[in-house]
Amino acid sequence: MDLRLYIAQRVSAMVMIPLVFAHLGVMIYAIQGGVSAGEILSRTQGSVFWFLFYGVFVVSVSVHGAIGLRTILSETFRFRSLTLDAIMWTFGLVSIFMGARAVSAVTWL
Amino acid sequence: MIKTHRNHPLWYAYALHRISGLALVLFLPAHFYVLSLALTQPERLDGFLHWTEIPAVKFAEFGLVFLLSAHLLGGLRLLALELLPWSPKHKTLAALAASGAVLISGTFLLNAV
Amino acid sequence: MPREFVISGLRLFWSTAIMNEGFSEAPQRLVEDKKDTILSMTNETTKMSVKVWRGDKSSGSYQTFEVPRQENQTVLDVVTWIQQTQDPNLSYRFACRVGMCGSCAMMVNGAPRWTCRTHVNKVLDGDTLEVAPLRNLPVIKDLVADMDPFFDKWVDAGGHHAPSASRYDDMPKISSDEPERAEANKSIECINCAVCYAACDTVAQNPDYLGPAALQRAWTLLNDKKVDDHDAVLEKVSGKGGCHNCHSQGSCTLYCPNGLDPMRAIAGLKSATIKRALKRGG
Amino acid sequence: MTVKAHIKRHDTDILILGTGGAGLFGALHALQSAPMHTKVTIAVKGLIGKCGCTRMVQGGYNVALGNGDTVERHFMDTINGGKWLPNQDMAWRLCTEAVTRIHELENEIGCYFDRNPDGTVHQKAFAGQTADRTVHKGDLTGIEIISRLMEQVLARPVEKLQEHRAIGLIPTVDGSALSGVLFIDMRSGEFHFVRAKAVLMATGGGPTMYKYHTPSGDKTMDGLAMAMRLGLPVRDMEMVQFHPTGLLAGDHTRMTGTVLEEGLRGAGGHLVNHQGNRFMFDYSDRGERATRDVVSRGIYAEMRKNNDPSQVGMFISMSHLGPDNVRKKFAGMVKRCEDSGFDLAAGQVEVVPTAHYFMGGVVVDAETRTSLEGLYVAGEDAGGAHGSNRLGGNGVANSTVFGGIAGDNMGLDIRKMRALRDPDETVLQAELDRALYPLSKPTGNLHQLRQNLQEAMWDDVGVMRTRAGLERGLQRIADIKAELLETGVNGDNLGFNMTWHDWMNLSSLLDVSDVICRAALSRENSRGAHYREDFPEPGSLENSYFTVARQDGDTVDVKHENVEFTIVRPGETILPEGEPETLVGEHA
Ligand SMILES: Cc1cc2nc3c(=O)[nH]c(=O)nc-3n(C[C@H](O)[C@H](O)[C@H](O)COP(=O)(O)OP(=O)(O)OC[C@H]3O[C@@H](n4cnc5c(N)ncnc54)[C@H](O)[C@@H]3O)c2cc1C
Ligand code: HEM
Ligand code: SF4
Ligand code: F3S
Ligand code: FES
Repeated sequence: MDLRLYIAQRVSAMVMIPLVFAHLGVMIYAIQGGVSAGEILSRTQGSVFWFLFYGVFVVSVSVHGAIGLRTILSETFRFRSLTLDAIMWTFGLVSIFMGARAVSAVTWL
Repeated sequence: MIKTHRNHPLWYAYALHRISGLALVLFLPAHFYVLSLALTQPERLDGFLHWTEIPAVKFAEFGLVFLLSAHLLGGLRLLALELLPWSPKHKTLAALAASGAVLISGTFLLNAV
Repeated sequence: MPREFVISGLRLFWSTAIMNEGFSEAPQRLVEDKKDTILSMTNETTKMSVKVWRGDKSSGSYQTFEVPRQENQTVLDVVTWIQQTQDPNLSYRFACRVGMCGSCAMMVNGAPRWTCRTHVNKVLDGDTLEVAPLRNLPVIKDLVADMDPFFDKWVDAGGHHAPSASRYDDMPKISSDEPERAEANKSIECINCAVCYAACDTVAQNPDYLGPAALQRAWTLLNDKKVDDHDAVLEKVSGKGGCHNCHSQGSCTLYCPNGLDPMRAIAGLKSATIKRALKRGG
Repeated sequence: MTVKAHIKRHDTDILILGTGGAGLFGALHALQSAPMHTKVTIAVKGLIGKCGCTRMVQGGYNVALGNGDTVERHFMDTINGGKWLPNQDMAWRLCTEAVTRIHELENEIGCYFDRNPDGTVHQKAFAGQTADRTVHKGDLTGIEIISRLMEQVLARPVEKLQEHRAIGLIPTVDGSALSGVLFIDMRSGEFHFVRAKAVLMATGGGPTMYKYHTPSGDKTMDGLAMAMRLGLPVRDMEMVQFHPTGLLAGDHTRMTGTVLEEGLRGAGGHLVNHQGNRFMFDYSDRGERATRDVVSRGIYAEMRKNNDPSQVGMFISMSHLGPDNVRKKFAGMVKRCEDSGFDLAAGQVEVVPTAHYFMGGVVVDAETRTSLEGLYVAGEDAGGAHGSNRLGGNGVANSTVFGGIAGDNMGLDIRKMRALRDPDETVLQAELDRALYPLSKPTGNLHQLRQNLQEAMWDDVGVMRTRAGLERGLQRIADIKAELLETGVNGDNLGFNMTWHDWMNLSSLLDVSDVICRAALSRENSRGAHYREDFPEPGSLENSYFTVARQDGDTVDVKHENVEFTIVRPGETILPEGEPETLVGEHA
């Protein structure tokens, strides 16, 4: 890992700190209440706040997770560097794409 | 006596951080997939949410929450350790913040289960 | 059951958070505690069974020797006794015999140690001792490791002073108490024994990783007022094998026989590189 | 068993043996002064910078840096300390060049020496000095010096032959010049001949033939033994410096003999005998604070008085200074003792005089040149700079100063040396045969032989000497030599075969021990480190002489040469009139 990846991973981690706290809070609240799809959606749909919240979350977690995955594959599973970059990018992009779909599903009107 | 150089807290913290990170990464696509069902097939999402009432699934879910908070706290610890200037005062503050966070979220979690 | 799980998890994080606070001292304390209990152990057995790694680059296995216990006996003495009286073909390396040259490090019961100053009492497990060549380095023969990769990385990490003054200039006035100098002094007494290098799993997993000792040397240069080009120091440790690969495993600090704290030095490099990058960017 | 020995051959321009202060400075300076594209090769018995004694320097580095101290004062201390035997030109060169060298170490090599609060360099006084002169980095000065030098050398384009042991200096056929050096690549056991235009021998002496000794395990006088085989003159061979306080921890541990620092006595540590009584005031007004030679003799004499064989050494006791205080002030020493099971801070540690430094060495001039073209000698291998006694702090100054000078000169001299010189193949073969010899003999207990030598030297050629003892020592050495020639080594695997090297180590030590003994017999007075109980007087200073030994085949011839007082004569000084005798107040 070099400086660029390191910074990207740490910055995305820092961005996620409040997001994860909030996310955990929401989950605990939701689990205690026993949620249905309708309930989730009624809270989130059409909300610019939740759109931005989850949008930023998806981008950060994709960047962060992709770099993290790269590290683990390289160190623990000894992948070579070309494969590594390919997997990192693929994972990151797929994750952003899937995440975007999820966000739009949850927050779009 | 375990014959290894790894037998100390910092190494275990590292291992836990790595395992939790990996688990989260693997879980992420599944999580996104389930949520995007809301767009296409809301009834299947509902079905899924019912499914989560099953104890085994609930336990797995709990595991994820645990891993996420573990990873979060490990990450906080690392960020503090690496990036904060280390006058002893700062270090104490960082440690307090991290352990405060452990307490708060721990309480929440215990309530949740 | 989940509750217990959470509580033990919390304990773990509590303990590491505490380590955060005094992480330069805490691992040392761990070593000290261990020693106290072990030194008080009485010396009842008269023999111990010593498993010694025999082999070369390609293959090898452990061979067991019965070695008499002595009152003041270091692991180096054990190995020496075997070579002098049991098997003249046993190979190992040492020079100073007092912990100054860093030539004699080996894996002792699974952990890297300087052997000339490791008292047998401190590491004996029941009555067995297992001695192997230092980890993470190629083996030359038996207990002798090839230290070249360690020193190649020392050079790659930029680990030497680039002169900014000459022998005809005055010596710079730098008080030993200046904060930067004090910081450099904390890490400067490294004897390049590669114990930390052997302890680190990142070194094991990532062949490019420069490792704790080399990075720590870069940290001392960064804190050295005599060094003109601090950017160059940071540049050297920001590449593929640089400081950003360290995962703060802390084994380096725990095992450094001189009580140095490479983990802390590397953390210092990480934050310094970020600060520099931010300055550049902004 | 016959071993078919093949010799790998290769060439270089400048070849350096050893990586202590002398060898590493030799390499750096050679690179600076030699023409572009000169090939510099450095060969060493261990790993670069990780063997030898420069690393083990604790106290520090003597250099006059003002504040009343002058090069002249440093020079006078060196001459007085050496009891008028030093080669004055060398001593002068040492004192003047040390000033440049310490600046080079700080500014170019990157060392940092301890400072005063105002940022100026901190200096302290070792025993025998008349000014606060010793520059240091805590009590690990050697680690700072050698680590910084090592990394400079590693970063440069130098050919590195690590774990290559020099076993023979090979001259040309006519014997007028050096052709190259024969090595054993210790890792593989192969022979390796390297031709060079200029060779620096910096293998660092090291009197490890004594039962108690401080130098590192790789030092076994190989350099001097090789030089003597070539018939080069060696001087002051009787001059072995003992450090008074070596750790005594038993025969079975390599820790025995290692040094407990001088500062302990300086700070007020007591030496006590097994009855718990202080004894040093019986031997000197200055008690424990007397100079090394005096304290060593005091301890030795006290040891002799004690007939209890289970109780060998004397004790150093620090606890009256307050254990916590001691723990703080001498943290490194306390920890080292603790590692080997002793409590220095609160208890007592058994000590014994231990062979520390070898003043004798190859005869060179102040430019490090020898009588053989192409061979340069610097550091502890070279004789002359210290005369009969080395001041604490002058050792590392000596090796770094003259190593650098050798490098400068080799770089310049090779411009005149157009071609490499061919070796005398018969000498090459003879050296090879010497090394292979033990492989053809039945194996035996080498370790015991080494112990026998160490006992013999300690008993008969040690701290105090007599004619009868020296003659007995000579006989014991000859007997051990004969036994060694009947003791072989298993040569099935020559790769990293330490026992084979132990044989060669012992062989070098025996050759040099023999000459030490002969030189000691020939000096019938007591000067500096050499003390003859049968001739306790120092002899006339005006007619000071030094011993020069020359080996010719199996015979050794020891002659006396008069010291040339080229700078100052006994009874005179070069300090300006009215200068105080000493600038050092008696330390509390
Ligand atoms: C414990 C201790 C403390 C000391 N403290 C001080 C002090 O405070 N102040 C001071 O001024 N002096 C001190 N000295 C003395 C000082 O260390 C030495 O005089 C000086 O360092 C010698 O330097 P050198 O380069 O000549 O030899 P060394 O540094 O000993 O280097 C010799 C080198 O030659 C190599 N070598 C040996 N044989 C061969 C061979 N056959 N082939 C190839 N290579 C070989 C060795 O492996 C080593 O690399 C101390 C010495 C000791 C032992
Ligand atoms: C606030 C939340 C988070 C913080 C503070 C955080 C922090 C960190 C930090 C500091 C690292 C670097 C560890 C190292 O180099 O040793 C890291 C690694 C990693 N993170 Fe996170 N992270 C967070 C959330 C996540 C999430 C949600 C995921 C899941 C996708 C994730 C996956 C990973 C992975 C896979 C690694 C690599 C692990 C390793 O190198 O051992 N992280 N995290
Ligand atoms: S940091 Fe410590 S363990 Fe690592 S090489 Fe230096 S002295 Fe050895
Ligand atoms: S053990 Fe290795 S991972 Fe970092 S903290 Fe030390 S270098
Ligand atoms: S032999 Fe030098 S550190 Fe152990």
